[in-house]
Amino acid sequence: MQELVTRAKELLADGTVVRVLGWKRGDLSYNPEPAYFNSQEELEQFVYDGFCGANLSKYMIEGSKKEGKTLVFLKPCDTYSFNQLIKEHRVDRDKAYIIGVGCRGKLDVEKIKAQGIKGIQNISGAGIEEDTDTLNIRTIYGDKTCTYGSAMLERCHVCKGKEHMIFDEEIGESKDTKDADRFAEIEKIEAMSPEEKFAFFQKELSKCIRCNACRNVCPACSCRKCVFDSNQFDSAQKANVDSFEEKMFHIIRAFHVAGRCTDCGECSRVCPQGIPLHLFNRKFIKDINELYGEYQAGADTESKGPLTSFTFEDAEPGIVVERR
Amino acid sequence: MQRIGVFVCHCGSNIAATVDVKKVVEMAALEPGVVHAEDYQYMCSEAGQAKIDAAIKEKNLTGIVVCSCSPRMHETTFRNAAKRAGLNPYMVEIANIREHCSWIHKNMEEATKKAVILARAAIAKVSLNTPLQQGESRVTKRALVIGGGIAGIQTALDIAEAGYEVDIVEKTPSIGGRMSQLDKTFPTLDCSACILTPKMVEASAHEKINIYTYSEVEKVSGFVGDFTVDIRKKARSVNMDKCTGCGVCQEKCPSKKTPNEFNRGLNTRSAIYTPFAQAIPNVPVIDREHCTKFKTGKCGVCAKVCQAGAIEYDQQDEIVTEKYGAIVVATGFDVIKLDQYDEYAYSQSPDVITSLELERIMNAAGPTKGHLERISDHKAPKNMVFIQCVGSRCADKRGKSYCSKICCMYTAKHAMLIRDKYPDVNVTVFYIDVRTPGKNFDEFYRRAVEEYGVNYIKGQVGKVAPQPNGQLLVQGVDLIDNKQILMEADMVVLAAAIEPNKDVRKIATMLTASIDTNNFLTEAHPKLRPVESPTAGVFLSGVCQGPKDIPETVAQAGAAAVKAIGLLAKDKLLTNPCTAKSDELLCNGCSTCANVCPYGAISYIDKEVNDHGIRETRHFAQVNSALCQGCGACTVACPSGAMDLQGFSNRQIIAEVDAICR
Amino acid sequence: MSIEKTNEFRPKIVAFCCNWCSYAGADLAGSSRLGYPADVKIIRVPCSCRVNPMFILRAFEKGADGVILCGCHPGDCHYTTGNYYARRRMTLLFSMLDYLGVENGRTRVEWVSAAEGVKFSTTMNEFVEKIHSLGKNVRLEDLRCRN
Amino acid sequence: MYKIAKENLSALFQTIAETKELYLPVKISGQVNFAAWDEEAEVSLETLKTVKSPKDAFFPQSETLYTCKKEGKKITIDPEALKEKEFVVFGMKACDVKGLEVLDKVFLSDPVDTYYAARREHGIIVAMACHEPEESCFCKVFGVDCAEPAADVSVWMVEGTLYWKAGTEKGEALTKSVESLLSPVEEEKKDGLAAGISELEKLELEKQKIRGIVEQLPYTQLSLEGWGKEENLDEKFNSPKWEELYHPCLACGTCTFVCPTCQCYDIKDYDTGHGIKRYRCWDSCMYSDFTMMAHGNNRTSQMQRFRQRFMHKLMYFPVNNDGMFSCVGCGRCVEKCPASLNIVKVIKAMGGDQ
Repeated sequence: MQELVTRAKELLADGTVVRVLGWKRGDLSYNPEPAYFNSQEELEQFVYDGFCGANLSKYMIEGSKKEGKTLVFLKPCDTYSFNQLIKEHRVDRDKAYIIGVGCRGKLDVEKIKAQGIKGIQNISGAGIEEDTDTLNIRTIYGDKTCTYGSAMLERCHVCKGKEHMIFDEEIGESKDTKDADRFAEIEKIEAMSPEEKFAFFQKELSKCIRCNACRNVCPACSCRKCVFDSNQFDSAQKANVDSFEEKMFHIIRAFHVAGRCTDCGECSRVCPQGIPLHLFNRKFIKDINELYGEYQAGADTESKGPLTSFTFEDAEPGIVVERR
Repeated sequence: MQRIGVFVCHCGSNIAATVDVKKVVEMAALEPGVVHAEDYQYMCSEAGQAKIDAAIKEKNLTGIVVCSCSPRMHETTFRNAAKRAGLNPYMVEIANIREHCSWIHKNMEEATKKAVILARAAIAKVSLNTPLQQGESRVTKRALVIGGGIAGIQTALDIAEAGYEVDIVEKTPSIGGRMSQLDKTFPTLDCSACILTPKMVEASAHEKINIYTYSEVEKVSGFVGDFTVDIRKKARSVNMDKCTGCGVCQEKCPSKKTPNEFNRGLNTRSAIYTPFAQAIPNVPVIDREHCTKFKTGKCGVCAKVCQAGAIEYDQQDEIVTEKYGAIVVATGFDVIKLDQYDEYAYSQSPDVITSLELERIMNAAGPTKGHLERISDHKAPKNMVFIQCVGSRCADKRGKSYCSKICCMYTAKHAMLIRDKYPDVNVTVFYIDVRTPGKNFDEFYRRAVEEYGVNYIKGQVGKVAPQPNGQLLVQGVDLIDNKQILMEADMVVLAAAIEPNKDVRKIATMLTASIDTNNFLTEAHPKLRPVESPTAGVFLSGVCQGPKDIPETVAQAGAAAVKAIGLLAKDKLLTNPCTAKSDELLCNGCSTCANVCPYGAISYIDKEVNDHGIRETRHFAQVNSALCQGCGACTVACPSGAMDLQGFSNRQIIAEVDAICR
Repeated sequence: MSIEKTNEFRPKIVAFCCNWCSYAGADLAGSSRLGYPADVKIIRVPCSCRVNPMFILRAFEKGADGVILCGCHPGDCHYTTGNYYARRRMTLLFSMLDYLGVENGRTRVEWVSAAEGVKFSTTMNEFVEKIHSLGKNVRLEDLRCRN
Repeated sequence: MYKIAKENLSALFQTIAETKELYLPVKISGQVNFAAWDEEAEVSLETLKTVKSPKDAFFPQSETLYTCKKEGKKITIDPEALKEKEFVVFGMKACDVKGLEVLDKVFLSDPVDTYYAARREHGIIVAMACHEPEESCFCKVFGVDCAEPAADVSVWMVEGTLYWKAGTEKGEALTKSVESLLSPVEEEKKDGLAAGISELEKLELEKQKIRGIVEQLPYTQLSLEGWGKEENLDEKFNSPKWEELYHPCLACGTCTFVCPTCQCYDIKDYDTGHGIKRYRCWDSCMYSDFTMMAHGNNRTSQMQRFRQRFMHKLMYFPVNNDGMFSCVGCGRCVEKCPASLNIVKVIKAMGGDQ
């Protein structure tokens, strides 16, 4: 981590960049926040550890509007989002100096708490350089431990890989954290009966409070004004009055990012109600891969997206029934 | 709030017999915004339109709904009526309560209920309509005719005669088309070449006509009045300006094994060739696929013998880009492939031929110099059998469901000509029906039967079996006498179905012209606009639209020319205002819409905007309304709804959905 | 032949038809007097690619029991490519609805040319039959719209 | 004071639910929120904090106000009936109860919000002590004692026994209705207890233990110095710190929707096809269309919206309500903010370095 700070200071000092976009130490051991650093002194607050899950790509939409270049730290999975934003002219490549940072999986404090660990005072073992598989947690109710893997975000278990898709320089090593099949959950649901599927999603979506965190954190959701906030479709709704609305919201949101979603997993990470929102996006990704050929949004900045292209031989919509 | 008038048409009894028109009026009057509702016998009549006019003026209507027939029928009528009354024509919506309601439902109560809902949907939509203004676009005073057969030639001549430039693009080395392959024509039996050749000469000599032979349309962009077309001039390998048409090269060409397309493969031609003697232009083409020089690099005889030095082996394909105001499609037809018809032994026996092949055999310039003889052994036939409807009126997938229209007549012609020239040949025709509507057609057919003794048998042939002795055993059935027929024939002639030229699908796609399941181009209206394609500025000439004989083709060619002339005569065109429009405050410039636009109508600009007090320079989409055709692909690609389609806006469609579902 | 059902359930069915092919096909069905149940109501759109998934969900929200989209046959789009985009969009949308446990069969895409009046009528009859077999849409409706 | 064994709680819930609606923390798809009880409900009283606060029971996320029906050109209006049936909210925490006091200030002061008032009137709160406070809690800063929740009924769970103490008339009545399931706690009886202390003493020890834990919590010493005083209003409002603080904010509504005191709502119409349903639903000052008016919006940047939320909680509200902050230190926003921003970070940043 110190290497990142040193390098950031250098780049600030030599005028390559005028500010740094990174993560700032939180007031608890697990709550760092995305932050801009404008000076070498401010960088003393910089942190990069297992809890820096936030994808900084979307912040670069605003960052691109600022005067001068911004140094931004991107994890391998974040770089896909950045590429996709370049493709959609939402960020300015020339305004960004990208340091691709290493990653050994990001942590989810909810997963630690779900193991019955309460009153956390300190967590050690979450540092990026620490080569340990155990998190030692000091709590008001005694010392606890859990494995690093058991506290990892869902997305890290299906990690896309250690490569940065775009960067000016790379610092730090990444670890292979993939230990699950990305589509296993989807397949499980696909195999359910319609009644089971409906019940499953009804239950999950009943928790939705329409806080829009999933949308607002999503790098693909970069509309100036979301359809659900405007009167373009007469669809503006602020809260769930009827269960239909969450369905409408989540189906359309997933549809709007279909072919553009890089599967960065931010939506699931931020949902205050723990709704596995990736199940929507990944369903589209799976369908796209199966029907129109493997496609990874954000792997490049040029290719045509699956919903803005076609082939003459594409499957008919009836395939949905036929392949069941 | 809009002030909406609703006008419900009885359409005589077409609507009123199944829809309670008064009830529709009564229910429509309860809808929000409706300040006037009435019914009338024929809304499209002058009196009906006068009612609309009066109501608009008296009640200050801001929008009207006409509950009547399909908008495809009378939307323009009612828009014009509204316009005359001072209402923007795009403040009119049609509820289709005839084709979509009264004509398909029998129960009055149900039909009335549905008509009310359809009216409601139209009212809900019109409440959100906004006045739209048509734009103007220019007209390039030049026409393109695709296909150089009789249809294309006639169209081009007529357009040129009216004083407009015309380009003909013909795929083969010469204009002339199918008609040039015919020997005689029915019902007058005059020689095809004798009547066609002067037309070809006239076209080639006309100062307003420019002919691109051995060329194909490569790309079409633009829209009515302003098409841009790329034409690929395939490398001819012969300099058109230098060649004198002496023909020595063809004589000396050592490679003479290529099947002669013009003679339907019944004989062969040289690798450098003109398809037929009267070809225009009379300049040969090197068929590079079969030319020894191109295949092996050795030879070069033609270049050596050419006095004019016209042979140019290094010629390349050339792309010519030209602008046109109107495009006429005259791509013609071909006969279907018969490889699916093994029962007629077409591929087993050379003596089973198609009528078009017989046409070449009968022609003095054909493979047999006009002598009627078997291809297998050059013997004169004694017994000939003609089989009708091979692949036409066919129920299964091998053939075509339609009647090819010309076969009955040309078969009568063939039979008559053979009996006339070779009275000792017995001619039998197997037919399903003999169809002879047309001036002097039935008389012609009766002469074949009565004067020339052609043996017509109503019935189908089940099998043609080549015999070891070279004869063809024909097994058929006589439906009138209800008996099996077994006869030997020396030659069997199949009246194969005709189908649109294979390339028409590609061309239709380029032109965005619609095409039916049989690959015939669709006309804008089957009765009232038979020579126009639904795509504005594209006209249809000849068999590409449906089976036709020569006089019909020529008539339609003239009609298509008139339509094209009518278009070219205008200086400006009014454009469809139902185009996409981007909301500059909502658009985030992501370019997804531009990626799906088939017309390249979307571009991006950087401009300062004032978004509720926030002033900033933004990158957003702009639609060129002259290029936009209003498909709406962009509106769905746009997640925020910044891109919307005027006349079919998101909120309008949603209002219709709501009205239907409530 | 229109289907005469004796039971009470009359489905609400929205049919989006493209102006150039399917709407004309529906007109042809009409002028050929090829009937289909009155439950089907047609909305005219310029092209199948104009149909936003939101329209379809909106229809279900407001109580539709089935939604069908008809457009030109692939390759015959008046706008050249519109139906190809529509095909991908609808395939993904329908797949998602299936995934969420909405009975598949409530949504359908059919390509109907201007000449296919028979096909239009047959398709609508089949579709209405299918919706009858599925019954009322309860999984996607907004309960507030019930009355 | 009464008690009931933990294993008999479902019988208690069953009995309450026979006559009243009963809301309590229920786990659905892994998350615990207040929900109506039924026999299948996975009740989770151990959960310290439900994701959403229980304020929905009194101020639902959305509620219909009235319905207009249209027939022809005739319109009828049916107001939504006010709450008439008693209901019990079981397992609220001291901070949640305090949150209701904040809402009362808003909805019960003139003009009274009848929908809210009816719910308050018919709602019976059974509040539970927080036996294991967590690091995100800072209720003590706002004067809340989570060991001694004051409500219609207060309950404690000690070693498998739920202790029950009615605090109001409503609480007494509820107690009466379930008396058959409860057994009285005899004050001096020490028999059978290992430590030789009475159950009441034991309860006191438990409370002391809780208070001891609270003292160790990282946020307990948070200083509110300078907040809630009108004289500092301009200084706080104009502080340059806001510009630095707001950056990570995603402009989502998580903090406002999990908050027990956020009370802003929007009123909207829903077109049912036969008329409209006018409903109100929670709104969030974090949203760009919050308080949108015809001319536009009076807060145009996210910084302004962000500032609004905290200025409201820590300045405008206490200035207008005798010093009562509209934050109760429940810490839900601390746990749930997707960008790890929260009111504590704001208080710290704006209050100097205490």
